[in-house]
Amino acid sequence: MSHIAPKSMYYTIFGILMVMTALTVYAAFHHLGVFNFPVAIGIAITKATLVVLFFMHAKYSSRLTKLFVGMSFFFLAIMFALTLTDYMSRGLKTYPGGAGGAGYGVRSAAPAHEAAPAGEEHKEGEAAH
Amino acid sequence: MAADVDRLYWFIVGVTAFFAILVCVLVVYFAVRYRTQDPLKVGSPITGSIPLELAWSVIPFLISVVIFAWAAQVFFDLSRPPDQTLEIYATGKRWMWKFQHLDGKAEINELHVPLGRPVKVTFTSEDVLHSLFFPSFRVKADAIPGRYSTVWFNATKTGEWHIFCAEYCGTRHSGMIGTVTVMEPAAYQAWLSGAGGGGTLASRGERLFSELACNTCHLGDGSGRGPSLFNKFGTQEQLANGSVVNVDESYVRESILTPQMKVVAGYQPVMPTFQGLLNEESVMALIEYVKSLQSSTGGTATTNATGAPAAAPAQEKR
Amino acid sequence: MEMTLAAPRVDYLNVRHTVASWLLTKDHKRIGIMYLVVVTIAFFVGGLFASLIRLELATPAGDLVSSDTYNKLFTMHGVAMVFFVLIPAVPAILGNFVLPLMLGAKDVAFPKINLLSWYVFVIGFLFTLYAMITGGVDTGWTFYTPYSSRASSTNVMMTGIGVFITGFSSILTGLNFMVTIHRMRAPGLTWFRLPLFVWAIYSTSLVQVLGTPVIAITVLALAVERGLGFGIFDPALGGDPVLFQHLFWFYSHPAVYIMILPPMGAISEVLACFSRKNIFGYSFVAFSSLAIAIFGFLVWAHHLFVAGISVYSALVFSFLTYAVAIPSAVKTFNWTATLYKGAIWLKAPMIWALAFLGLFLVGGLTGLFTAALGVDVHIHDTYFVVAHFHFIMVGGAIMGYFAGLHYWWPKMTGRMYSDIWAKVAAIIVFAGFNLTFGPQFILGYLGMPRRYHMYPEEFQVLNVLSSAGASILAVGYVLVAIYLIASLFNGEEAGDNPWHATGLEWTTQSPPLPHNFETQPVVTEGAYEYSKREIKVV
Amino acid sequence: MSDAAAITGDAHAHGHHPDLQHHFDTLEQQHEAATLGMWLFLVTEVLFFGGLFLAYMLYRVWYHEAWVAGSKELSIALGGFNTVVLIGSSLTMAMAVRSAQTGYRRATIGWLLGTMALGLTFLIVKVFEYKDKFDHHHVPGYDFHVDAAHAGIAGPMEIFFSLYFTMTGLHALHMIIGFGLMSVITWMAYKNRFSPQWYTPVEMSGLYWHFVDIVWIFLFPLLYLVDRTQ
Repeated sequence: MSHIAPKSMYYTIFGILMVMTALTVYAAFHHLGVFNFPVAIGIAITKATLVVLFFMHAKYSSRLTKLFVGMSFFFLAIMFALTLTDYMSRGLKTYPGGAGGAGYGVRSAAPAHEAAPAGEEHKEGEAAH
Repeated sequence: MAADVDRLYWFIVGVTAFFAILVCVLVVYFAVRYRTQDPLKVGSPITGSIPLELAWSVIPFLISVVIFAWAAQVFFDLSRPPDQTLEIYATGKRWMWKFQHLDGKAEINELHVPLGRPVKVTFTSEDVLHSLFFPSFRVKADAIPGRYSTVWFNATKTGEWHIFCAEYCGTRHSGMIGTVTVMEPAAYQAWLSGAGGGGTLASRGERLFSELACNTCHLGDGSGRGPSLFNKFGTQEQLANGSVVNVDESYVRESILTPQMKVVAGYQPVMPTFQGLLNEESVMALIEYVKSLQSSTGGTATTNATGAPAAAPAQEKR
Repeated sequence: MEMTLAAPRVDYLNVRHTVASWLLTKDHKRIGIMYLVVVTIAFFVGGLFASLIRLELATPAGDLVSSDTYNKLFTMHGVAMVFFVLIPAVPAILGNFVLPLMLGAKDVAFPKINLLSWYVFVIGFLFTLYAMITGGVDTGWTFYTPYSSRASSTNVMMTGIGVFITGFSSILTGLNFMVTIHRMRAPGLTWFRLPLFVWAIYSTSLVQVLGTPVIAITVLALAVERGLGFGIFDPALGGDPVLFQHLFWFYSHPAVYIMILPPMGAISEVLACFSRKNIFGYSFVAFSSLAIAIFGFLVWAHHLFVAGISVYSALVFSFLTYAVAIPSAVKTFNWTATLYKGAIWLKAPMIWALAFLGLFLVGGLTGLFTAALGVDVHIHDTYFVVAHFHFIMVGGAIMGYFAGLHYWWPKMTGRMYSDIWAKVAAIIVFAGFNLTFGPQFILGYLGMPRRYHMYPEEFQVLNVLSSAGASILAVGYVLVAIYLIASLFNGEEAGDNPWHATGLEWTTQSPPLPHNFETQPVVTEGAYEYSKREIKVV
Repeated sequence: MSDAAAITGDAHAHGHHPDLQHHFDTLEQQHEAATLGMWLFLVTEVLFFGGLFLAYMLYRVWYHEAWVAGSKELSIALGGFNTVVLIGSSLTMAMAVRSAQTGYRRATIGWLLGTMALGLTFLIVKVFEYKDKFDHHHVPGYDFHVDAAHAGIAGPMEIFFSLYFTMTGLHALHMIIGFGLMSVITWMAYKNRFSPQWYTPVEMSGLYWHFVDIVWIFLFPLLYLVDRTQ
């Protein structure tokens, strides 16, 4: 009914997975700067892909199955990407040197502060001319 | 601002009314014109029309883009307080709004503002989510515990207007309402100089600053165990972990409550946390004090808004 | 298709009569009926809460119930209606019943899982009902943290468990239908010969499969936060309550499409049948369903414009929201054009469908206000939004559900209801609905926030109008229940194809055989080839 | 089902393979439907865990120091050991499916038992890890505290451990469900229910088991290996 893969394939994949596990631990103990995370996640994605393709026979499955596998990660990517549009831009200013958004404040820029309390009345007069 | 929102609103009312009436008239007309009692009669074999499909995809899309762009413009104006606003702090807690004027006057569920002057309210919540809603000014924003939100408005008519809490917050959510009183500037001045207060917000912050012994480390010349806070607000700060942070209300708040999270480069994470020791009002007073430590004028008014960040001295170096 | 009428015909209803034969059935039609029963109960439970809400709001003061009770009422109204009525109504009732029939299949792909999802649904409903009876829950159906995790002292956990469990029912149903549509189509039934209802159900299932797990994990995270004292969204620890809202709406916005897509599919069936012609722009209507399902996942944060997200993110989501409006507009225009030069037979299902068109139109168009950033800042969390989504969900989804139910009722029961009463009910519901929710748009723009137990006196006139409309609406719904139940006892025999409709479900007997078809149907033409049938020139 | 068929006298696909359900035409169609259904279920699982991974990602960016500190409280030795065990169990599972495909009943049972043994090993190690967290007061909401050096980032560290327990707990729950599944499949294999023509349950359980393995493949570097150099 389905493709029967040779035993050697399973052992080979297992071997590769073991090597990559060792590699990811090894990498964690070396300072790679900003690359620590991409390396770890890259290795994990590769490992997962190997499991999906060979252990789970996705490589030998129908196109529809492959489509569904792709779909899950596509929508996961949408969830991440669009949520990140919020989190990655919260710290940005709405205009150079200006204020953060109304109610969008946390990690956003502060208004250039203009009014110290003691000058309040003084300013009031100014504003009223 | 409210007028801008209304203009946009009525524009969308016009557009939607046009389409609603168009479709309704067509549906009713077709249903009457082509009605039949004979179940065996069949309709014309019309299967579709590509030009029509394109037309009613593209035209609504173009109209949508117009609405989107216009609404985005209004939104940015709503999100962007002008310079020289009158600043007010507020705290939402179940189930009341506490407003704090810079001169020290505090109000509960009441807010007095002058006519014709932009007012900016910076606020947070002490417990759950709230939303500060001024329907007459067409603005609202959620109050989120641990963060500051802002709304701004410019009242154009004197009178009393509603303040609502628009984010559900429990039992007396519908009782978390208040009144904003818009006054003539002169009347506002009179009101402001009336009873109440107890020193400006900044002076209260200053008092706290020494009571909590902040001043033993944050020395004015930067020689203490903590960085100097003079001319710090509105600048950018280099952090120990290499990133850069804007010194704004949120950062000052964070530095007081979770001081080890974003340590300034060159300093040790030795500051104790003040979480649980300060209420939101005290934190706001401290922030206001830090804000007041501006430039050579030293606590008096500096209205030079545009120049402030650029003119600030370079970051602390050790 | 000739049946010997000498002996009583065997159908899925009379093949067995024992209670066990229902509770252990794997027949998709019986499971559909069992969903109908539970959903109807949930509908009246939710409707009861709604009536009490409108009754309370007839006066500005909180004089009928306490604030706590009121808060529980609108929460439980939302929970009951969203999770136990709107989401399952069309897919689980009508979808279960007619989908395999439309495909020419003997059953869905996984009949046991289908039964399992009914049980899961009922268990989830019982948990929720238990939570309601033993004190209720007051967080709003949106369960926003930190109120739900730290402040509320009501049955949040129990309700959350109910919602969590029900989610699995939704997932399993969606999964089952997707596989069924992929693998169980009759010979000759290509994708572009499928009835549009099937396209709609497929798109819905896609959303159910992709979206529901996210609400499950969100509710679970809320549960560990509330129950075990974990902190995932807790601002006291530095967590972000807005993240909860992101996750919540990643499901709950697409869930709106779970609610509205299947009724849209049903409307396509009804309009084609009673106009006696092809749906105008079949492939556009079909693909717009898929487009809505997929674009539906790109717009969730338009619920968060004032919740503390970045202005840039708000910009992105606002734009994408306008993009998802287009497929809905395309559908509406195509439906309208379908009527053109049709032979329009104004039977009850058609009246319901036309009422749907009018209400959905208003619901969809008012979405343009809420998607417009500058306007949304003002109308967010006011009655404008309440009115908007009720126009979509009640005016759209429930009207569409009733259109479909009236359309397939003779097939499901073999009996015909009173056409006159059904038309009267449709008109009463349409009028009552507009009176209930029309004034709420104005209330919202005047600034009345939602979830308010008491309100300033200047809002009273509009609120009284709304409450008056609600009582008319209630009469309409009760009327529907009365004449549909009455039809079971004294309705005329409906016949196999009372509407002279195309579609495989009408080629079998009414009520259908236990295994749907005598012989495996073979399809040779598109779904709505009325013009190729008995042509009678007048 | 079959009773109804008997009454209507509908002569359909009975009398083929005993495991062919009445509403399918062929075993092939039935197998395809099952495979598709299982994959769709795994799609939902991806998004189920995805929500937590999203929370993890965002907080990791915000509170990197807390993540590093939290990660260092976890034992790489135990986590690494469990990774090897779980990938090993994936291998044995794949071999079990292969044995079922080729019709070797005894081998199928053997591989399945091996998978279960490895799964159990994983869970036992997990128990010891959890116990360690209880001993060190690293269980959020349950007398949580961190050492003085990290007092300033106690809050975010509590979030880290909340996510740690939620994610690994859910993963462990999936393992337990998988273990139950394996028991049933093993019993079915013992009863000689499978053949090279029909071994769908073995394959479906295999897909599930591999998925649980994949989740761990991500959890291990994300939770245990945030940054060991700082």
